[in-house]
Amino acid sequence: MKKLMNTAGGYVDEVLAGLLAANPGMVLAGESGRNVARRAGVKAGTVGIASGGGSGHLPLFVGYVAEGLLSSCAVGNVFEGPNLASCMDAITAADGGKGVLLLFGNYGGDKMNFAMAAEMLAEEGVETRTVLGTDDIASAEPGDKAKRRGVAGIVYAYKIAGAAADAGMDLDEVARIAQKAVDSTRTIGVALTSCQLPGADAPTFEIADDEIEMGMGIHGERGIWRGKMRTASELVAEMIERITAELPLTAGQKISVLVNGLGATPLEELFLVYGETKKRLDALGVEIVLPLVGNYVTSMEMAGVSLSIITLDDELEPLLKAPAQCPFWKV
Amino acid sequence: MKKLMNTAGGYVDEVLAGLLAANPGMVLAGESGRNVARRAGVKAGTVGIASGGGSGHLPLFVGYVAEGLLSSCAVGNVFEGPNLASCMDAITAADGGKGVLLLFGNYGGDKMNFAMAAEMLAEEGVETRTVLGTDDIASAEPGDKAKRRGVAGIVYAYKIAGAAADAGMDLDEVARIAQKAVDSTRTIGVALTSCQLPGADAPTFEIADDEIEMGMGIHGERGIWRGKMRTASELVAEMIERITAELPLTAGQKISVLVNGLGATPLEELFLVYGETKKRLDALGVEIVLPLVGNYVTSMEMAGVSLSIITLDDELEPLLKAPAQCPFWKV
Amino acid sequence: MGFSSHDIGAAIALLAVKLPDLEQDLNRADAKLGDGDTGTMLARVISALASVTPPGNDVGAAFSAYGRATAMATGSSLGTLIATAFLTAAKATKGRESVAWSEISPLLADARDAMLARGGASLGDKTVLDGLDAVAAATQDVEDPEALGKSAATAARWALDSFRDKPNKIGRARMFADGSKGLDDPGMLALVRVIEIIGER
Amino acid sequence: MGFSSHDIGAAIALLAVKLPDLEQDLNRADAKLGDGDTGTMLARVISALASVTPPGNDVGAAFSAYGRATAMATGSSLGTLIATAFLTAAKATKGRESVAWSEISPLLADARDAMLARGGASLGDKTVLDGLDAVAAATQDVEDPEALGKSAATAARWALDSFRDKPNKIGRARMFADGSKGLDDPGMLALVRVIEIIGER
Ligand SMILES: Nc1ncnc2c1ncn2[C@@H]1O[C@H](COP(=O)(O)OP(=O)(O)O)[C@@H](O)[C@H]1O
Ligand SMILES: Nc1ncnc2c1ncn2[C@@H]1O[C@H](COP(=O)(O)OP(=O)(O)O)[C@@H](O)[C@H]1O
Ligand SMILES: [Mg+2]
Ligand SMILES: [Mg+2]
Ligand SMILES: [Mg+2]
Ligand SMILES: [Mg+2]
Repeated sequence: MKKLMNTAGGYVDEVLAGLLAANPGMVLAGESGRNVARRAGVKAGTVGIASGGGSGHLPLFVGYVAEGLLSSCAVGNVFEGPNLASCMDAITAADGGKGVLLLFGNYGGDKMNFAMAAEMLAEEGVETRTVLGTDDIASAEPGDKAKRRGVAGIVYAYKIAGAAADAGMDLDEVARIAQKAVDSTRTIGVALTSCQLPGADAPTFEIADDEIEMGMGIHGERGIWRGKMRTASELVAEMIERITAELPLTAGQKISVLVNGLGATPLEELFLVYGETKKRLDALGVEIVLPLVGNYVTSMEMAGVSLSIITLDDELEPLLKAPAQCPFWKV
Repeated sequence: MKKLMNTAGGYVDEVLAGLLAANPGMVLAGESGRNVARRAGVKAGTVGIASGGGSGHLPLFVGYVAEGLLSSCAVGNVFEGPNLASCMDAITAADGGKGVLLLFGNYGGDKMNFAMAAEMLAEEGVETRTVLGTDDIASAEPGDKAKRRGVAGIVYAYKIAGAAADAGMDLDEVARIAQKAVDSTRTIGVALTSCQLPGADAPTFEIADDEIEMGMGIHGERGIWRGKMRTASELVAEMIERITAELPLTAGQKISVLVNGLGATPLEELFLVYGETKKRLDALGVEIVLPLVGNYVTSMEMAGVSLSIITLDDELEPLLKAPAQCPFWKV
Repeated sequence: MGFSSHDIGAAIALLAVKLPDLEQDLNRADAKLGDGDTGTMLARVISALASVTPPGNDVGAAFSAYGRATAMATGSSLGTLIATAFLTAAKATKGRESVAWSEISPLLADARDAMLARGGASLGDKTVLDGLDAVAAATQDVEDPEALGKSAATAARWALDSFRDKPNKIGRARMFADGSKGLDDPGMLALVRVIEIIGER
Repeated sequence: MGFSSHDIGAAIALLAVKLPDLEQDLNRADAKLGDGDTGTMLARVISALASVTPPGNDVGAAFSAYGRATAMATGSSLGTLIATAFLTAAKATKGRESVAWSEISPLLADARDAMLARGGASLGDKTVLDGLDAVAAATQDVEDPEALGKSAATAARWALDSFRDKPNKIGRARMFADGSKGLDDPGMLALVRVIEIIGER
């Protein structure tokens, strides 16, 4: 696979430099060189939200540092958790004295580094709560949510928690709402092609020209089944069936839906998939609020799509609809 | 190549249905089923802007039907010009009595169909002017601009002409400004991989795993040279050199730059390319206004990047910066 | 002796059966010079034409219906030119139930001129119109349908061969005129195939 | 008889030379179970360690410097655990210029416990820590460095072999526990290779 890059070693820092150069609302904060914060800082008297994660998923994670979304974000190497220093920088940058919600995906390295950083900063009086993205239904049984991976659905938690924080809610309340957003969200993805780490000499996995993998993770972690390519209609039917098996949707229920491209999928196909999705959701009688179609959480050059659904109530809906000003998602 | 689709015959209409379902600001207008207009219609007393083109380039063309940009857009089959009926619908939908600017890429089928439509509607008193996108410097010599293809740079003309129209300027003025925007813009692209028409049994062109093609068109039309992959730094150097050879940039000149993904290129790589681009432009002493990095004009699943530069003066700059509310580009 | 709207319908039905086999060949020819869609576009146009039922026996009305169907099916360069050709022929044959075989040549010449005007090409630019020009010339005053088919096929093939090493001067292939030397123009190639298929009857 | 901070530096220098050869192998093992980056990550960590100059002769200070360098180089699961191990060893060896070979076993056991606490895994989950546990047991009371290397290598290899057909219960591979049977855990595999390389001296 060809990559527009210079050296594998410089990849992440060069990407970050370009991102910052193009987006004046974001700045590096701290000493690690791997934490991005809002230029405007944390609004006085509000809870901060720090996230973080490996590189290779843009706009996730760092792209969502913006008003109404994240306060700061620690940036790891490609598909690796953010290091300790960057997590400390992220928490520090998000701390406006009202505490910091740590909101990131359920992966080992990420958890360890944020936990260490939070422990160290607790000694300095910084209060934190942690909420993990665990929306990938393909990654463990419903009874085993603590094992589930966090994937595209985390952007709903960002948006909703971000609005709660900006509205001045306190740390426990922001954490409760973030957890509620996570608990209301389910995602499943289907991969069509692989991706490759900068510097690696082969793709992360092999997949035949006519094969797809249902349930694959955003780093190429194994999914539920691998088989022949199917029509968009068949794929959407299966994905919605799997999601609604554990997130029952009754007529009148308000939901939002995210049709997310994994990186290399043409926007045409994402809209086609959205059309199929909407047809099936309409048949269930649910009401779709603020549908999202585009590349929100990617795996570099992986082709494929994920479908996320979040159920909304009177508490979550206004928070989802609250304004946000991110270069990749404006509400 | 695997595509998330159902049947080749239904591809364009299903994509369009999904796009419309996700974007309530856009509606079908006319009888052709292939013209999209702003739901709000043409603002009274203003010039309309109609565009059109083949499918497979989203967000171009139809994605830019929005306040501050296009009034309407005729939608052709994949990589084919829009048909006569859709061109007539587009012009009709954009006509608020003050005339319509036809602003589209310099391709044979597109030109013929818009010309026929304009001739037929002229009989009904609809006044039109035509401005063609011709920004691709790889497609003909500088002296032969009438032969040049229109590629990513057309979005600058959309934005600038759209602002002029919304500001109430008359048809001749909007056309003059659109032409000035086109004349001030240059683009060159480099393709890393091919794309494939829905239903075709092979990619549009073959390209080796370690090869790239400089100057390739957005339908896979041949470029300037084909050779081994190079570093992002080398590629950007060549692209800027070729652009500045005919768009001289002196210190203090205000410009905007678009680093455009061709469809399958990760956002990471686009930001990395932007970083390289900015370094080189900073060295020239120019001032970058409103840089754009993302997928603005694509070729389905083609991987690669194009670089567009527009020089700005006191007339164009405020028009570029004027507000616009498109799902894919908010200013 | 001549052709009726029924004959046109039969020729189209035949093309609808045979053209899908050529689709990928024509795409490949266009991929070398343009955007690789000539075959897919033509197959779609022909299948749209095959589902047209011309109103009554008026040859002109049939051509007009085919022209409109073509214009609905595509906005590509070649497709739009084909629509132009149909609509031009429609005017010349309006109200007639039969058209003499010998009229084909002037009809083609008319269509050629209308297409030159619409597309802005010149003869010699290495397009489908150079093929058509050769066919119009070769079929002049030929009254026997079989001989007509043969002359048309020979002329179209001759044009293809004799233009192969010239540069394309218009259409997508214009961009690298010299690079187009040695390659078949997809429009000319399509014309050869279409004439061959119709002639097979 | 024991090792100094100079010995640690020499082992790291050796790894820095040898590990790049293993990078893609380790990636491939991780690609089957996780995200395919174990080798790339380790190679980066080792190359970062190789450019560390430990301050003075304090073994504890050296471990501390290596721990910080590892933590700077990565935030991956395995990398973070390695950093934890270095920092744990740093505490136990602070202020000492030489550490007896026989202390390696308790140092490893300490590191193992710190990593279990940090990562939330249990012994038996089929991770690098099961390998380490076996190595700590096999090296107990061994005082000869050569014998130490041999026992460590044998134990790490034994752990890899005996866990191969068990399911992974933590880390990315947990997701499809049964699917992981028959596959080498990349962390355990890395441990085997690292011990083999160091033992070669
Ligand atoms: N302006 C023109 N005048 C005459 N023939 C043309 C013109 N443009 C294209 N053609 C013909 O059409 C063919 C290409 O057809 P097609 O691939 O369907 O069009 P497109 O370039 O729109 O993809 C060319 O090979 C050429 O013969
Ligand atoms: N929580 C954990 N406790 C112990 N070892 C772990 C844990 N998570 C991962 N590992 C070890 O790390 C290895 C994976 O390392 P690596 O690929 O670098 O991490 P990542 O999963 O972050 O990509 C696994 O094979 C396993 O041996
Ligand atoms: Mg990893
Ligand atoms: Mg075409
Ligand atoms: Mg073509
Ligand atoms: Mg890994």
